[in-house]
Amino acid sequence: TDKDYGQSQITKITISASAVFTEAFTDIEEDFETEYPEIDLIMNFGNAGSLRMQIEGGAPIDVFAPADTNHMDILASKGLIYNYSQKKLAGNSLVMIVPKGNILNISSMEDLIRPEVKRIALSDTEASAVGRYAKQSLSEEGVWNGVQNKLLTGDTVKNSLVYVERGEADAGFVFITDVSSAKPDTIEMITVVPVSTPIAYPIAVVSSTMHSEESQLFIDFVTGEKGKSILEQYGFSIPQNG
Amino acid sequence: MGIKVDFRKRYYNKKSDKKKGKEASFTLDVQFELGDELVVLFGRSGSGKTTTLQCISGLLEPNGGKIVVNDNVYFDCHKRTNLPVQQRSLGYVFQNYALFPHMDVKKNIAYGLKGWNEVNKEKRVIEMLQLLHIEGLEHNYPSQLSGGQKQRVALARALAPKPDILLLDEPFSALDMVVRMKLREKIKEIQRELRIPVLFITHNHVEAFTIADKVVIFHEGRVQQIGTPEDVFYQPSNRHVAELVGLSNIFEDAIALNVDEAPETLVLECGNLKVITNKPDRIVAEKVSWGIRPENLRILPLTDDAKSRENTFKACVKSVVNKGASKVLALEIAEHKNLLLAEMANQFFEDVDLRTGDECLARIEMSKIVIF
Amino acid sequence: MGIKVDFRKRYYNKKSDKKKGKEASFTLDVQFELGDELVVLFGRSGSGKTTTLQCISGLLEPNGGKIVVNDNVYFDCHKRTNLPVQQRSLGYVFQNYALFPHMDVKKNIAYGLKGWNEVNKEKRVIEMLQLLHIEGLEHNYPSQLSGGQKQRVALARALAPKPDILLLDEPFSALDMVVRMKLREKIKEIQRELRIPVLFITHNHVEAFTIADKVVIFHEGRVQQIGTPEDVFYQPSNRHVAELVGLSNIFEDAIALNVDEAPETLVLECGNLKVITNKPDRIVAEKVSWGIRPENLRILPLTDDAKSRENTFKACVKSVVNKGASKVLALEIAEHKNLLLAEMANQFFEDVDLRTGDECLARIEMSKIVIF
Amino acid sequence: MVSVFLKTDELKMLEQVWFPLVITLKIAITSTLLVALIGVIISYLLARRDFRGKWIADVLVTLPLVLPPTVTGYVLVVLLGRNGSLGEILYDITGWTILFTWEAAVIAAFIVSLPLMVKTTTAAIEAVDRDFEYAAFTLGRKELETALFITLPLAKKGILAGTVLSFARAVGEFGATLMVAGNIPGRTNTMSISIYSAFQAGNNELANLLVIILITMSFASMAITAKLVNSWKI
Amino acid sequence: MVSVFLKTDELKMLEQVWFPLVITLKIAITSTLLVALIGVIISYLLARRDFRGKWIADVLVTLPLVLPPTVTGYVLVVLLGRNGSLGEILYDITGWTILFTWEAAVIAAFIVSLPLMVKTTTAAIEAVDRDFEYAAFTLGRKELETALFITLPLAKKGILAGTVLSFARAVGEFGATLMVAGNIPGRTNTMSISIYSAFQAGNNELANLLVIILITMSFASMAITAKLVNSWKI
Ligand SMILES: Nc1ncnc2c1ncn2[C@@H]1O[C@H](COP(=O)(O)OP(=O)(O)OP(=O)(O)O)[C@@H](O)[C@H]1O
Ligand SMILES: Nc1ncnc2c1ncn2[C@@H]1O[C@H](COP(=O)(O)OP(=O)(O)OP(=O)(O)O)[C@@H](O)[C@H]1O
Ligand SMILES: [Mg+2]
Ligand SMILES: [Mg+2]
Repeated sequence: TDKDYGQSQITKITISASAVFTEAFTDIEEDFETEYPEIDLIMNFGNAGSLRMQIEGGAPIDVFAPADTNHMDILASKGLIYNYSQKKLAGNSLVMIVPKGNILNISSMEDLIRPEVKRIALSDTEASAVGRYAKQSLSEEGVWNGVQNKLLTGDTVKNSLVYVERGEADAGFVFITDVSSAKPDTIEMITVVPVSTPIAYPIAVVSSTMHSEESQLFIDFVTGEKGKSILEQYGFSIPQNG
Repeated sequence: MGIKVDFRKRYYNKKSDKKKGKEASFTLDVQFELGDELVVLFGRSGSGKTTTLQCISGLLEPNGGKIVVNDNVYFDCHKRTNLPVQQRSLGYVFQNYALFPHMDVKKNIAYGLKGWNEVNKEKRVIEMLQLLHIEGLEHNYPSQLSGGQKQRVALARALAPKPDILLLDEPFSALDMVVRMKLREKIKEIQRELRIPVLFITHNHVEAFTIADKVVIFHEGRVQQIGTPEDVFYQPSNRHVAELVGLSNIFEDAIALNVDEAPETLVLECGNLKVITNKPDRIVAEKVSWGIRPENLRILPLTDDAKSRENTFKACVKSVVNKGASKVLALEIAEHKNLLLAEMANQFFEDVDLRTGDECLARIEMSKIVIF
Repeated sequence: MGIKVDFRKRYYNKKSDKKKGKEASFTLDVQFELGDELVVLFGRSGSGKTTTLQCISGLLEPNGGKIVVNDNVYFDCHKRTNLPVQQRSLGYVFQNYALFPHMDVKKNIAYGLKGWNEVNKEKRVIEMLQLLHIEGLEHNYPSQLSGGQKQRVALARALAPKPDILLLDEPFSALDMVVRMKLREKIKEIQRELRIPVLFITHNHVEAFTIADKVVIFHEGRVQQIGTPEDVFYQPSNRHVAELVGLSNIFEDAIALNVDEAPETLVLECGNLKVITNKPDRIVAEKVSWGIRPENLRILPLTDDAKSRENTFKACVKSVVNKGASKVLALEIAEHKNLLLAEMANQFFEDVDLRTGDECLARIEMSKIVIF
Repeated sequence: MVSVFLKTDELKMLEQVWFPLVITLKIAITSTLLVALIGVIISYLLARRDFRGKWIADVLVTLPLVLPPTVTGYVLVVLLGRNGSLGEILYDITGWTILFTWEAAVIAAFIVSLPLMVKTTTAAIEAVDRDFEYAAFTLGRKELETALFITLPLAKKGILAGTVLSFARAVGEFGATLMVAGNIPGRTNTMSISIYSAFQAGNNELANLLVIILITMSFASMAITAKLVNSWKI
Repeated sequence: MVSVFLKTDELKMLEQVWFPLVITLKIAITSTLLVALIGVIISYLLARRDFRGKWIADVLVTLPLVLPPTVTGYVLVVLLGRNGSLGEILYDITGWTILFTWEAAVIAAFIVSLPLMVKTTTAAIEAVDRDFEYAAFTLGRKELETALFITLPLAKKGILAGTVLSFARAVGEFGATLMVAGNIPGRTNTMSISIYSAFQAGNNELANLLVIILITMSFASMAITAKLVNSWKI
């Protein structure tokens, strides 16, 4: 652990990012560290809720990048992030998927109320972003009441994927970025589900940081050109920063 | 030095009984004061002998009283003294041995030799193995020993550290006669050499007799008599002791009558059985119990001159049991149908050579009658 | 009916020893054939008695041979028969009792009464409690019993189901004489009533003598002699048996000489100790061992006419030990410095009244000399 | 059962708390009963019988402890799902899929707590002196009877310890359960899952309440066990 | 250590496999040693001493088993974080925060496996016949010596079972670890966490490889244990 602290000028920055960013951020880390050799990035991947809880608990985190605005809002309301540093990092879109072959011939959300559609996989409608967005869209389509009893609200997107992959669920909602992590040739993407508020993942500096400058540098880097291109490479859309 | 105890211990069958103030299921109440001698605790099964040793060892805490060994207060209820077991310097042979199952014989024996250097330890262990005739078993584990071998390892373990007091709970019960007799001698030697109190429980009369300096007789949790083997075996102080020490012929509620012509004697009348005995030194009550050991009944052939002697009765042989070196005869006295047990050495039995159904004379030796 | 065994059992101290083909640390090799009688197994500690019972019970599997009890083949190595323990209908008292610690006395005793109805079960348990004098303990747990009480519960448990064979491993070793004598009778009665083979291990001579129909003598894993108590105690077949049955005075390598004047007798010369004895029926070798039981030495006062009789030697008393009913004297024979042990009943001892250092005559009874 | 409640906020809270509690107890008790039963049998065989590949059985039982619960859960989905090897058979016969039911949660809890039961109980049975069993054999009792009335009662402290561990683990089980039973409000949302999702959703109030209830429940059940043990003679 | 590798695809795979294996062993072994040591002490006290509130101690030890690991992890984060009671003291003294280090993972694994150790060992110690301890006392041995050389050796099967359980649990630990140690590639990504994230990310190849390695490792360590037990006389 000698390189953890007390050595030369290398500053260590811990980034807590949602698991969806794993690959993108790993690539970004390399580029960033070549550009700023005096900064060592430590990537901590997890699900947004757990990452938020870690920050609430006082874990030494410098930058927070959840795949869910909700968690950022909770921290913001507790003053645990620097509001000024918050930026929109990446956009995503919700998609509806079905098992390969689409035997039930599902083509739209209305089809979900059909009686032969028995199970619909989506993530926790309160705890996860997919769940919340999906619920919102289903409600807006006016099919929420019709599907409510068919829902399999698993923990994470992965659960939904597994259910659809294995045909345990007849349809499911995931982010477009998750589709690539499904087993090849097991699912079909039906539609991109329209959402009323665009899905955008935020990033911000945690207020307990002792390296706010360096943290800001990172945020600038990911939201900068190099970062954007890498993110796009992994299927994220780039939101307009407002 | 020596040992001085006066304590009580109560057992309750259920924990709750104690709280409810119910009577204890067993109460032990012992007092005795003895020197650095070999003391045999003798008593019926369940009379409290093991419990006594456990209280002295500190493995059980008495409910009250005091225990002093070699001038160390082991336990004093009033002063709330209760010396930890470890500081009592005991050698204790448990009735169930309690050998450490995960150590071989050698390690078991050496376990009490704390602070000894390796050379001395080794020497002592070998000494013990020889003393107890278990050489060659040093690498056996307890599960690989016979009952008697286990018992000897337990003894070796207790003796090895040269303790200040030895508590031996039936230490020879599983041994054959050959080792047993040798070990009796050894224990006596060790006691003399170390000059420590040795408390020794046994159910064997001969063992008690040959080994004991003093015998403490227990009955139902109470000490009945303390004395030399001769005292307790030949002059039991009450019926319980008498039965215990093998005074098989006991007659209760006999009326003791003085005989005017012979002031030195006493006639004991028990139903229609009358015997004459020497008057004891102490004053006896009007109603007494008396008894006679089987070996103190003389069996004589049916000749008339013998018949006229005192305490001589015609009897019929009901059974003859060979005990090896002697025979035990159950005799029914012709006049009063009382059953008497007589024991006689085989060599003398041959002289009379009786069988079941035969008749003979039985003489109760006047001087051997015990009144209590 | 009865029991017929002929088997071998080998113990290895380490599992690996067996594979390596090393010699066994203990080898048991027994043969005997006995009827429905009470058989005492008698032998030194570690001689293989318990192992024999375990093999018969099926708790140990012999390495070879055959065991047949009451015409049931329990074990046959060649036919690969090994009847499960459960089907052998045993009553087995373990040397360590093995009472079920989580059951009270009553439940322990009733445990073998499978298939009995509740009423009979209850009755049988009460019967057993009475038989063994442990009434009142039925609700005690084993941890609340004294050693002797535990032993009696173990006996009760084994007897209760009226088994087809009783295997009793030192069943009375922890009992006081009073119960012990009563129980000896009971066991004999039970054997007679049930007409089953009873194998009984004891280290007590008197017990062996009074209880046994037959005695099987073990030594180092081998049967040495089988016979009635009289046979083995009075006519031991070899030195091991002799020592074991209490023939304490043993002389080895004596030269047996025929006496021309008296063809019925034999002179045994052992160093410079010469004794005359009756010639045994069988032919004896030139070199023999002989012995005499302590109680067959007669002690006589130093009078000249006695001295001229055969086998009578002047001796000096080295020690006198009171065994209770008899005294044991260690005598040094004046001429050849041999040490002899003599035992005599107290009542006869009084006649000679010897002390350490006194001189007397010791006569080795010609007819009681045992040659082996 | 739950749907008869009016969904006022208070009633909703009650439902959020009451339902998980009931379902958790139902799952944990069922699974613990099964684990105790089957675990004891496996333990007895491991402790008292010699057979080839015994240690492999031993490892297989312990495996679910080493794997992350999600993986265990995944394996179970693969096995029990409509298209899974076992699940398909079940589906063909009964038309029923066990996945996403409370029974699936029982299976998950069973699998993850079995190693705890087996390890603890095996050690306890091995510690029982065989002499007691031998004594029972000589009294004509078959091995089964002996196991039931002698061996197991003498190993009861270990069995109880294993059962307590299994119960606790079943109550706390979460990863595998979530995978096979989903988090279906009113059907499979156990305490653990509810606590987890309340925390994830940032609903700390509810989470804390549930944690407190869970802890209280644990204390209560442990107090009962302690009383039970105290009443034992041995 | 890892950074010296060239990041070719093959080497990356090696790193993805090798590092988690090493860190997992490091964490599991450290935590198991601690658990064994402390667990045995606690178990001895629970089994052999009478004190007030003994059952409360008992419940407290078992609690981490009942709670979802994430909650346990959260509690630990709160305690050990820079603002936590313990964490603050540590930080003030050393300027170091334990969170997100492998030491934190050790603590998490310790907490979740302690109940397994304690329950199993307590039962095993309780099963040791007190007569052996009494015999040691009469031979002048203090309680500590007796515990070390008599009681614990006689309870060793139970202690071993507890240790195996604790090791397995430490290897499989995941929820609490993720919370306190994070999932930091190259620092705290244990096997379990790597399997989890590989699985989540749909990298089934890696996930399967890791699972196979984990299972192999379990078999190996169990085989060693089995050998050890076989060599015991008792
Ligand atoms: N833990 C206990 N609870 C209740 N009663 C007990 C307990 N231990 C022993 N007893 C009773 O106390 C009495 C005395 O027991 P103790 O072991 O001292 O007898 P003992 O004289 O050694 O007998 P033995 O010669 O049979 O060994 C017995 O009647 C026994 O039943
Ligand atoms: N498991 C074992 N492994 C190795 N040797 C053993 C084993 N069990 C017993 N022995 C040895 O076998 C011999 C016979 O033992 P056994 O128990 O049959 O003797 P025993 O005649 O009953 O003696 P005792 O009168 O002392 O009870 C002993 O010398 C003993 O050391
Ligand atoms: Mg006793
Ligand atoms: Mg024996």
